Amino acid sequence: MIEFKGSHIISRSRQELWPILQDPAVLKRCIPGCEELVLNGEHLYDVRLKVGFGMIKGSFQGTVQLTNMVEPERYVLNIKAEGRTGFAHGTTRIQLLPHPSPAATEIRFESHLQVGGMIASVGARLCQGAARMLAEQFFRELEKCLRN
Amino acid sequence: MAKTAGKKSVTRTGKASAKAPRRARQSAAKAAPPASQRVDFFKLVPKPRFVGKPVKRKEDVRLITGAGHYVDDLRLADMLHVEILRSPHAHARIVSMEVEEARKASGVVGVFAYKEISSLCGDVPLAHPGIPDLKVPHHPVLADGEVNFVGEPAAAVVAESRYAARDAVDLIRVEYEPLPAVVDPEKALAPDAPKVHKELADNLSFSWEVKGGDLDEAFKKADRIIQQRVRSQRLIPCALETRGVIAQYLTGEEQLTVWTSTQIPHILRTQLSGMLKLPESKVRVVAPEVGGGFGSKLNVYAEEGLLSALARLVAPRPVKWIETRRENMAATTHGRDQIGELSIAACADGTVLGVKHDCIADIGAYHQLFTAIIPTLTGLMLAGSYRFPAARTTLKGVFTNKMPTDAYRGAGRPEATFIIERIMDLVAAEFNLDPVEVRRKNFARKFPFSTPTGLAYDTGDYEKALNQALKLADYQGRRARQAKARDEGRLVGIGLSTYVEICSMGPSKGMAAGGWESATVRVSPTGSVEVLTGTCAHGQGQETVFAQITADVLGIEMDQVKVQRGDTGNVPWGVGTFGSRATAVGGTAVFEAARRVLEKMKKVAAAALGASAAQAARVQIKNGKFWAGKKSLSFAEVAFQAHRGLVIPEGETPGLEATYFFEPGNFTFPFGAHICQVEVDRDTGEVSIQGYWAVDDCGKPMNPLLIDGQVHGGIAQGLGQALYEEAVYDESGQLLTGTLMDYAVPKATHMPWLHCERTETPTDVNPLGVKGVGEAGTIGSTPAIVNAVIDALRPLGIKHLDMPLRPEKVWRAIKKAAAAP
Amino acid sequence: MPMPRSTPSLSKKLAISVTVNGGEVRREVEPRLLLLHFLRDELGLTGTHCGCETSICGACTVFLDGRAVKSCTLLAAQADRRQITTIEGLAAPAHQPGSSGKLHPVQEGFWECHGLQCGFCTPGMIISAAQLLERAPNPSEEEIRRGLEGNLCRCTGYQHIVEAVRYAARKLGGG
Amino acid sequence: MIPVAFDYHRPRTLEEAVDILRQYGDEAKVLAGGHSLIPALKLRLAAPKVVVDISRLPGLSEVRRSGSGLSIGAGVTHHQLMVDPLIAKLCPLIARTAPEIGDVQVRNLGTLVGSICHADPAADWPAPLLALEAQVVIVGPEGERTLHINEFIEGMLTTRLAGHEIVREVVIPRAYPASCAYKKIRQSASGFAIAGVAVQLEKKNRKCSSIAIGVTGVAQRAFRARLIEKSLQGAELDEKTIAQAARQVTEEVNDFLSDLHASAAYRAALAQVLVQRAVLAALAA
Repeated sequence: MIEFKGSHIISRSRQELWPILQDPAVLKRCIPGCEELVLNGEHLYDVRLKVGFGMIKGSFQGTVQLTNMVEPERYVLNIKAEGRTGFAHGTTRIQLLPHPSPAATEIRFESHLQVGGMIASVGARLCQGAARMLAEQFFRELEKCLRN
Repeated sequence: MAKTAGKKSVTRTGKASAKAPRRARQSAAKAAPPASQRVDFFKLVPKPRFVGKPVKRKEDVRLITGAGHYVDDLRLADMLHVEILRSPHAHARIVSMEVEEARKASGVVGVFAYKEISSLCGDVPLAHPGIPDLKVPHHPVLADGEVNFVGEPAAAVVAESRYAARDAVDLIRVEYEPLPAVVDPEKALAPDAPKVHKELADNLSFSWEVKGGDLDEAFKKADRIIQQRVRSQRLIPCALETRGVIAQYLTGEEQLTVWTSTQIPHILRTQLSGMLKLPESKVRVVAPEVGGGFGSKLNVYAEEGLLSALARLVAPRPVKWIETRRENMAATTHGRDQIGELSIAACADGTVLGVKHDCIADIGAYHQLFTAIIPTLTGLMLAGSYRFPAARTTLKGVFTNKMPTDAYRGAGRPEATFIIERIMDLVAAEFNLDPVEVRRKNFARKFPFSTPTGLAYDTGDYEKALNQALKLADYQGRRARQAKARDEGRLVGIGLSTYVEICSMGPSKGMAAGGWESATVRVSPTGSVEVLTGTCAHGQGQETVFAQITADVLGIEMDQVKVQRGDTGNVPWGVGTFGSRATAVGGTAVFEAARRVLEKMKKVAAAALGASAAQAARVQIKNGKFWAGKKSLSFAEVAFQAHRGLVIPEGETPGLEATYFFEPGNFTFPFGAHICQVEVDRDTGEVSIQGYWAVDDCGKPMNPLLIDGQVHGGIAQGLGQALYEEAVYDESGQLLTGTLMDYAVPKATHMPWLHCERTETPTDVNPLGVKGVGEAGTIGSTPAIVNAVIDALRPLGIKHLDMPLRPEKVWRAIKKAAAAP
Repeated sequence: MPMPRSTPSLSKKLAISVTVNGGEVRREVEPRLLLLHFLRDELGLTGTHCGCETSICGACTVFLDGRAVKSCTLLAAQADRRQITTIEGLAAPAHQPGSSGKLHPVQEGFWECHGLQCGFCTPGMIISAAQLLERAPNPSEEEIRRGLEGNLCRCTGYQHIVEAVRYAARKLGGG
Repeated sequence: MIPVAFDYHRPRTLEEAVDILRQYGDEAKVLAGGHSLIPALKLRLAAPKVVVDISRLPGLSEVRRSGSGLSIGAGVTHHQLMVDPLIAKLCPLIARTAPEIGDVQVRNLGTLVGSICHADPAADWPAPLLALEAQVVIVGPEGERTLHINEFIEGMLTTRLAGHEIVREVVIPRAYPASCAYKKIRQSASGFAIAGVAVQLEKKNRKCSSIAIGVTGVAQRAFRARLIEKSLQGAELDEKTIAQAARQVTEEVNDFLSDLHASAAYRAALAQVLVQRAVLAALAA
């Protein structure tokens, strides 16, 4: 089980950010290794990912679903991904908090990911770090997206 | 002679019934002849040339040159290869499985799931432990719609090569619906816990109890009641050779042959016949060279049934499966995993009046062969080498979504010894006594000794072994130096354990399977000697020991003796190698069979030499010849005459062969004293072992070199449990120690130099006077090491830590103690 | 949920030539073939064992150009035009044709000192011990233990192995 | 235990190797000693289409003088570094770190460059290489570039090396004296560093004139313990001063690793202890 949390300041108001975080095009760009992301139901996306750290690479297929949505405050990301090397299932609670500067939002997230298969049995020691790096990558890309 | 537990009241009950389980029942031995009518080995061979000597092993030349053949080294013509798809989930429903793509892949012969196999192969069996109301779930060889632990087999690919089979496994698409998993056995007992098996009411597989003596009285009279929770963590046996199976079914001959890495070929044959619904006569099991077992190959595995079934489907082509290390760690039985809540009634002088032990055994997702039996042994051995007037164990066997537990070196007794030896140190600490004195105070001294749990210890001299160990270790001097080191602020600790174990399994009435062992000794017309044994050595060196015994009895060289084992096609019958039984039970069978061959050879020699009746009664073997009066015949000549058939003595038949089934009258109870000194690094929590001394008593030594080897290896495994090893599952049931990168099997650098000696207290349970030594080191070492670490930490007020004593755990304890007011 | 596909084995075979135990062998192999499997399955040299998947246990240790290496962590292709010595080539038992019947001093030490039980780790352990003695002819106990750190033995507790190496050291030193 | 199929190339020159990499990009992986790549291949955690074996490229398996320092080629094994006289003379910290890596068989084949390219956070080499200000020389289709080891390793399992590039050598820019040490706590199963600290220092008149401390195993990537170095710079290195300085290790990074072998708090404590021990050992060396 990987548990981690963090927060990130994004230079957009909550109202602006809310739809962006559900835009498939934005998500596809920001989710690390995302090769395909298709809306397939209410707040439900089918995804195909290729996640890699150096030579260690895995292809995953799965779904991302947004639930418990309270605009523009919070929602829950439900993640399911499976691949030959294992799977990751879990939830990430996301909170959009107003920031002192009006054109900014603090995104707080708290993830609980259950990792299984090969990646759990041989890579447990690296999973926590990997998850954290993926989250950082996501926000880095998001900022890039917003700048353009 | 074995005795009953005497007049003391002993009861062992299942949850609802007062009927005692079969394995625990033990009464006066009727099977073995009284010692007075028996021929003991050392009476027959007063000056053995081989027995008792550090003879080099017969097995070794092939093994040191790489010429031995383990299962993976066998290649049969047209052989196919099997790879198994296993569950990545601890608990899940199989929603769908698509195998078409895998089936079409290059080199693939077939892909098989439960529905293709179920009509050919039944459930994985268990030896019935005689526990009433035991709940046994459906345990198919391939998952039937649901998986219950990470690593459970779900489908099998058969292909032309192992590489092709492995590639095809990746093409099978399984949709799982994850179900809630339960990993902690205590949480599994909660009423709202997820159920491992939906068809069962809850996760409790069984309850069991053993008690004796007056506990109420003991706890009333005690000066103090000490309470402690003690855990024996889950371990992975990690034999260096993983499991492997080759199966071939010849349709014309209607013959299934299974080559497998097992400790119990004959039991496996019986069980496979049941699983496959084949007459036993059509099943042959062969254990080639076996690369270690430690109890993990004392089982009947899903893969053995599966491969047999696959062999029938692709007959006559043989199929081969070799377990990977990851599979081995996830899906070969684990060991230990018990939690014990202890209450100890103790007097201020160190006398222990009674012990209550409430035990939860995490048995994993299914029953394997002896899953339920192992923790009952912990209850039976709870008295250790002490005369506690009263003792009680209650046991709950609990299902969790993990690999089943079963026998692992020591099997139930290391857990018991760990508990008892921790108790001794807890009592010593409580009353500020020397742990040596507490042990002396409580030792059983009169033998045969009846324990409150109903066992009868054959012989023993616990104080003698302890005294010798104290001397060997310079205990007094060591304590003095420890005091000095403590004054300097160093965390130096000395720990000991004085154990007794139950060995040479055993009388049949005390066993879930037979407790006897068979041997055949036969001499060919040219005088070469074959010994066929039902035991199945996997490193113990029985080829050597049995050749020593046979050569001494028959007055020949060891080179003339070939010991065969592991093939149900040529060994008449057998039980197997486990529970430190091979020499004590199997060796005795060899001795008895050899003795019978010798008697016949003497008669043939007398007849061939035309000896008088008086001479015939006194035929002797000297320098490899049979002497009747002044005339002699060589061993080979006598063998030839027995087969030639011209001078067969009256009342005898031609041929030279004897088969003997030896049924021991009791278990044996080897014992010993282990002492360990450690130093703990205050800053890092690392434990370094500064010295290790062991005195073990396994009765009459057959081969001291091999005994040392067994003790050393046992200590290494016990040290592994004390300091390094633990199978770690996360809360969702993923095995995190899934490779040897994360599960620490002790390395050469982890081991201290071991100073080992022996005392010799023979047993009269068998004519060799042998007690067994395979598990002694494991049983004695774990508590000695843990006691030493706790002793090192005593100045900080630390009284107990659970194993393994990995550096961080010790460091945290030190930090916490330092922070305490 | 459908799983991603893996690519079938389409790679080109390689022609390799390896000197194994003094004799040259030529084979066409898949590039992914591990040296361990090459020795065992292609050449039938089953004395080299496989004990783990993660380059820890050392049961598969062989000499590659005189260096002890784990043959499970090498491709057969990497051994092309190199020299391999397996346990079978260290010394052969007397009954094998063409053999001098002499054991290597390390093998002798393992036999004399009961340095093995189940024997599974033994071939790899012997190769590592031989390497150790080549580099340190008179090793201390600690040097022996460190030299064997890449080889797991679950049976012996290592003590008799340490003694076996000392025996061989004496023997090789002309003792 | 069985890799996914791939093609194998053994180029004869570095240029040829780079050319193959340019062709296949991310689908290709470089193999030198193979001790990072092959374990990943066997578990199918890595499945490149092409493996490029550079282990026999001429000149790569040597330790050479380079200016006042030395160069370690991509094919140089850990064992070579243990026994090479040039290393012992010019860079004893490398010689002292090498025996701490893996086991004999791993050291016989595994390479320093392979290790840093894999960038495992539990690897030993980054600690001494950081302390020695090592430079990583990279060749690619556009030519050659050099990165400081600190820039080269980006994070867990990731480096600045592009898919079409190869590390040719690691350069230690100057010679270092014998006042150095590498101390580590081994994970008991794998032998990897739960924590590892390398120290290289120089003394003048009993005072520390320069000190470099590399720490590995405890964070996502190895780091230089700059705060501690600053405290010790110019100080008299007695036990108390060192102990006091070592405490700052918790301020050096904020992402101490946590896994089943060691929690973040324990790793932080070990780093502190090892800094003290390594500095003392370096002083005594």
